[in-house]
Amino acid sequence: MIQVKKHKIFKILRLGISYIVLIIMAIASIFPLYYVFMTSFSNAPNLISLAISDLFPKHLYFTAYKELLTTNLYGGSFPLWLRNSLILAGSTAVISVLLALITGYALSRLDIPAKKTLATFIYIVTFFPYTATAVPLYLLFAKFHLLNYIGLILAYTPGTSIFAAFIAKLSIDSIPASYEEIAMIDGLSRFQAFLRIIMRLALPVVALTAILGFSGAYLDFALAYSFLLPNIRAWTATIGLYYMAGLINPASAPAYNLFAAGAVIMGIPLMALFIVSQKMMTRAYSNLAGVKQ
Amino acid sequence: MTSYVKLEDIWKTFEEKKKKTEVLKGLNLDIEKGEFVVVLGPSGEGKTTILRIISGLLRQDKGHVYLRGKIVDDLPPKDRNVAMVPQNYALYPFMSVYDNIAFPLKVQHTPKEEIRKKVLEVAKMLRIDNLLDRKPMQLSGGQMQRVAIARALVKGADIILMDEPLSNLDAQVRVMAREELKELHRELGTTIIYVTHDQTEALSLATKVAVLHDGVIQAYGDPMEVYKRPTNAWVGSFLGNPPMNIIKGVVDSDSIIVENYRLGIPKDYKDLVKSGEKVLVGIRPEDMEIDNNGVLEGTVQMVEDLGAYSILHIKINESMIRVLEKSISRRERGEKVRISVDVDKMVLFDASTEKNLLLERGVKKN
Amino acid sequence: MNVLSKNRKLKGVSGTIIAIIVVIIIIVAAVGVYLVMTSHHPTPTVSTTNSLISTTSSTSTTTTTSILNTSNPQSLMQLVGLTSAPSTPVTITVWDTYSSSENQSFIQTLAQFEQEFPWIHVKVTPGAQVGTSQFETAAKAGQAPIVYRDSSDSGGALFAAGLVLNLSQYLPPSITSLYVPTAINDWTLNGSIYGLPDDVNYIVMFYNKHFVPYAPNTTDQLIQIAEQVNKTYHVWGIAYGASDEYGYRFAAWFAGYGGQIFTTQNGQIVPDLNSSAMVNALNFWYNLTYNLHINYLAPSSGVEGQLFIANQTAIIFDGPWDLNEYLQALGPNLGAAPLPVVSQTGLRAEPFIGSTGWLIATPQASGASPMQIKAALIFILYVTNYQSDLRLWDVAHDIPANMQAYNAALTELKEGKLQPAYLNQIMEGILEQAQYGQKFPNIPQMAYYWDSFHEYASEFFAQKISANQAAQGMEQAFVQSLIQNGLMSTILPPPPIFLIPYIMLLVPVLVAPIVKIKGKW
Amino acid sequence: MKKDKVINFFYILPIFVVTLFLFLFPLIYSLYISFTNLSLLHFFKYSYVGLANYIIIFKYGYFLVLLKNTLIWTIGSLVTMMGLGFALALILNQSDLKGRSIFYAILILPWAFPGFISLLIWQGLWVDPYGMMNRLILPMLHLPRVNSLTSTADAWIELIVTNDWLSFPYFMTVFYSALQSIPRELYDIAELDGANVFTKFFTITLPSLKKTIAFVFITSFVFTWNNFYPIYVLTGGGPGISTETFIVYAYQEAFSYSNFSLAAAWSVISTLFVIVLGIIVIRYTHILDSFT
Repeated sequence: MIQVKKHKIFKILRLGISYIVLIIMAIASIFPLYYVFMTSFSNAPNLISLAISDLFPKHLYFTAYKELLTTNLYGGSFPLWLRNSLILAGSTAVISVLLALITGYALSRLDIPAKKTLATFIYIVTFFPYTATAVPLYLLFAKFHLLNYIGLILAYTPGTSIFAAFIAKLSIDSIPASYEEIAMIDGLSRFQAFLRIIMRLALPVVALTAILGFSGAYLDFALAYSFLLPNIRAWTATIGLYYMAGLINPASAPAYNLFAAGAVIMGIPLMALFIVSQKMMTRAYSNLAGVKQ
Repeated sequence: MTSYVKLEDIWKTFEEKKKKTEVLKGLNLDIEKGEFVVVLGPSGEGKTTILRIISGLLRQDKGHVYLRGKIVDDLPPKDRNVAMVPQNYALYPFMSVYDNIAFPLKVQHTPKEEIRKKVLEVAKMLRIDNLLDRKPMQLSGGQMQRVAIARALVKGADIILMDEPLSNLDAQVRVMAREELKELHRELGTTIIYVTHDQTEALSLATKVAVLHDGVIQAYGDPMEVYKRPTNAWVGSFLGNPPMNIIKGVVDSDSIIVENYRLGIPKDYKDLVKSGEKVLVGIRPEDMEIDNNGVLEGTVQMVEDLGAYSILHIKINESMIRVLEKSISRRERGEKVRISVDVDKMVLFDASTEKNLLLERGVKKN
Repeated sequence: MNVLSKNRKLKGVSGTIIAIIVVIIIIVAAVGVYLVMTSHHPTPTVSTTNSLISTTSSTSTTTTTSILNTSNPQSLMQLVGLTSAPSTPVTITVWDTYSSSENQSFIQTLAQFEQEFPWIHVKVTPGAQVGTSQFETAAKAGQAPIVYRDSSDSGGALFAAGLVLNLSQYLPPSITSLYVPTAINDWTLNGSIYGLPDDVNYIVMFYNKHFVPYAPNTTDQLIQIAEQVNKTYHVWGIAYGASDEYGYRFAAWFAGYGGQIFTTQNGQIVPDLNSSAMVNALNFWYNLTYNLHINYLAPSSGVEGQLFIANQTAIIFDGPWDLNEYLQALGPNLGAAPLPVVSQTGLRAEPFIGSTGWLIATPQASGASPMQIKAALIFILYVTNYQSDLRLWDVAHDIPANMQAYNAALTELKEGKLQPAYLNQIMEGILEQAQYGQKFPNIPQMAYYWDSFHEYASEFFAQKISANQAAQGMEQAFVQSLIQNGLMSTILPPPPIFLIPYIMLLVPVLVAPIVKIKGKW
Repeated sequence: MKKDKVINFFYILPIFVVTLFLFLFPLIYSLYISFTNLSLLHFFKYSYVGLANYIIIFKYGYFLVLLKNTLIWTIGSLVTMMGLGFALALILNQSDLKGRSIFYAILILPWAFPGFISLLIWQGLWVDPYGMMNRLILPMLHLPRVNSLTSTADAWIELIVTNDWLSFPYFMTVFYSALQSIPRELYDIAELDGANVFTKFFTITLPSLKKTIAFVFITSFVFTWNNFYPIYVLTGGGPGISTETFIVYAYQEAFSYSNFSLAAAWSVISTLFVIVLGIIVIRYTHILDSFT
């Protein structure tokens, strides 16, 4: 009898601690973001995080959201920039997925001379920091007149897709080759079989790469600013937000409530994407453990 | 009859981390239209490789592949118009049974209602028309196997390759599936190239059996023919369960001395052997009987009772032989018995080349 | 099994070595390609894009005659050597670094300009950033804007680097008379003008009249008032984050104690931070913060502003660019006055009198044609003329750099024309500070002052080093940066000697992987 | 036979071309200009100066201080981030845990929300004494106040805690799904043999995740080593340069001093370290062997 009791206590203890930890971490996750919301609903431009009284505001103002969504600057407006951002991030996600999956497929299925050296080389080259790639990239793209969306997509994809290519390789390893072989016999070329069958079966990796690619392009400011500055209609949401909130030219006090409101609006599609692909994505990582011992 | 599927002098080596393994060493195979050819051989000897070379998934190092009389070496799999049933069936988990079967037709952009008609027809034939909207995960092994076959047939390809499709079915389902396959072949008359390591499947299904070993086809022909007159000792011992006994013997004028017992020379070999010549004698367990005035004498080492028959392991001087007994055997270990041999069913092989003397020296019987 | 793994390990080793060799070969090959590719200079490419939308025009005020009339199109064209408008229209690209409030005035100025000069087509890029590498990288790629608005100090660095046009070669020397002396002086380097100012900016002392009865004139009064505020209202007397500082505001106190940032030693400009003035200034603020507890060491100027708005502090030091925010929060309680006199030395605390203005990129940086340069000259003369500068003052309260506009603004204040009424007194306090200021150094060496000051000041205010060590460290860091960037000549010690200890450090790091393979890790 | 090899190469070609242009070219360009004097003063006409920049780094630069800081920053935040993520993954992986998906949706927020605003909020939270951390949370936990202006240790605490908040969901997701793919039967059998929670952890969970942990460790190690944004925003290098890392220093050198060649030299040296450390870990865990 004692044995069962001991086991029961241990179970309650374990679950108890688990719930406490989860609740603490949940509060810790929400706490700062609560401030972002409060700042976005205030009419004063300062960043609420100092006064306790602001924690429970008496009155919510929509001035920030209204100003953000209505003002029109030289033909550029936040909704337009947000649309640009979604297009840019979407196409970056698509191209990152294609690049990652094709590379992953090649690493997993095809026998390519010096494949190990190639994989090591591709992996190690990504160790190079942004500070050193920013200027050369700008000069290279300026020389080829690529200071536009195409250039930006090209600049965003490699980082994500090389990392994702390795995960894709593991995931495709666990898919039996006969799936695509049957498709090839039924009348598809190897590439078509890859597109219609392998991409479908490796959906978890596709979801993961899509998120990494999308959020990378969606939230970037530095590279987008240096590429797209001259054409205000082509700006992305982050550039527009930094400009409207006065963070680009600290010549005047920044309007943090505008900045917070912009972040909230930009957060919505990003959260949606995360929730939609979160289930698929978790299965993607499971293949990581499938790495041959 | 012109050959419908021809493999001519096929060589194939696989290179695994700098280790070269030669799988096919100049293999030749000539299959007529409508035949049900079973490629039989121990696992890992390149059976699946042959199928992949015929289908174009794999390219042979040397040699040529002819389909329907035309050379197809450079044709990709999709243009060879063959169908395949892989060992693990490879049904797409994200498609319903209907879509799985319809996939080959969809890929060739056949009009919708024609797809529907063909899929229903094949499904009815394989009695899976009630499973069409299920997902592959919800099917049993047997059902999955039939869906895989349906997918192979729907395209109407007249050459079907099958890679041990029955291997992961349990015993009873396998027997039924075998009968269905045989029935299907008779009905459709397509050329089927079936690969397995299971002898019973080979003997029961095949119109022609090709025994593959050491990278080459050792024997090719009617199953019973190959069973009775194995081309060499290896084929003889490989085909048949329990396997054929192979014992050393010396020809002495009109008889053969085996374990210093005297056996008669089978009439087919009467004028093919010279006195004093060393030979290998092949006797099938079912061609011997326990009977008190049998020629050979030995002690019983072990008895295997398998219901329909039992196998006796008998030691005669140095060599061990297996003898088949029809009913449940009443013998015990250590008992001395005498064995009679149906001498004319024996097969003699050349001691050094191990080739069947009949085929090597005798007139070729077809 | 181990045979397999041993051989795999060996193979593994050869794999990485091959990887490294392959990488090196590729690098060598690519460097060769790169050298070929960039052997010829980057060919400048002129980008022509569609016009900016034009907005409503506004009334133009009457013009007073002066030696140079930069308000009338005809005289402007003559100034740049054009008799009549050229037949074909000319496009100029302009990077506008105005904030959103300043832009309201700029839009009107632009509309009027396009009316008066139909043949000049202005492509404006709003949202450009002041004083950053964006302009430089664009110049490197030959795609810099023809006209750019920058601060005088970073403009100086660009001019020294040869990216900015020397206006003295294009405009008569009498041009300086158009502008407030300190402003145009900011935009002059070794006698040549490289930009035309459109405003003057510096910090002043803002105070909350609710807590502070009168603006303290000396530092002793400042301390006395701050202590008083502390005791009675229990709020911070002063909020000044000296440790977060990069030296922009601290320079005023440094000057107050008689310090100067640069001096010349045998013909070479050298830093002069390591002086008693720096030590005293540092200790002054240390005393107010740690001993008297009347100054709150704010982590950023933003926090200072927030505390000032929330009536948590009485006095802060900030520029007129945050005026609107403080007006909205404090209203009539807001007061502004020049920085006090340092009681110890009797000298006034003199903030940097900086200026932002318009400059023109050299053809090599922007690919501009001579005609485009002429159009650009007209443009920058126009946007810094009397009407434009006065409009900037009226709309965004930027302190005018144009002499006429500055005087007009002063008269407006005298007559109390600004609404609401208390704004006039605040503006007067702000403008008064213009007389007590030091020139914002615009020599290229200035760029290396900020981090050198910040590193040692932040360590001093973190109570890690003494004021003397801080002053010494600052100057030494400053000198080092100048040497590193070739702005101060000194002989470098021969390379091999001191490199050895570091190479010794690097060797084990590089050898480790090979050692690992031999023995079991 | 040869034709197939060529077609296969086409599959790997896109990633190869992309890497060549977007990583190798900048690497070579930086390597090249680290041997020149390209800066604002020598802008259009710059010349070869040999090892001058590297001499400056070792002679004048704060090489050792920055190396120490970078190691503290990388290992400090990596260990805590992965530890936190791993612990949460283990908790969420308990079969008898209820409300798992709600907790998961909340805990993933910091990763799923735009990061640039979170850093500004955290900057406000850490203000001493007014920010919420020093006014509300730390006193509640009876912990000393944190003031990154006066003490380097405090600055590191501030940086690492904020970085943990930003990144723990990523690691939680990685390990959570890695745990899910360990076959249940392993645990059932262990339970039959009477293994308690700890033996199950050390004999089953840890060994089967060894490769995942190694792969994630290397990738995140490099990411954190090169991640200058939190330091740049929160402490700007901390009191003096006590929390400045290689990449923060290189960023300031390039973008506020416009001394591109010196910045390139710093980046090259920093990358050299990362590559060496990376290869050591790859060698030790044979992680890339299973990749090819």
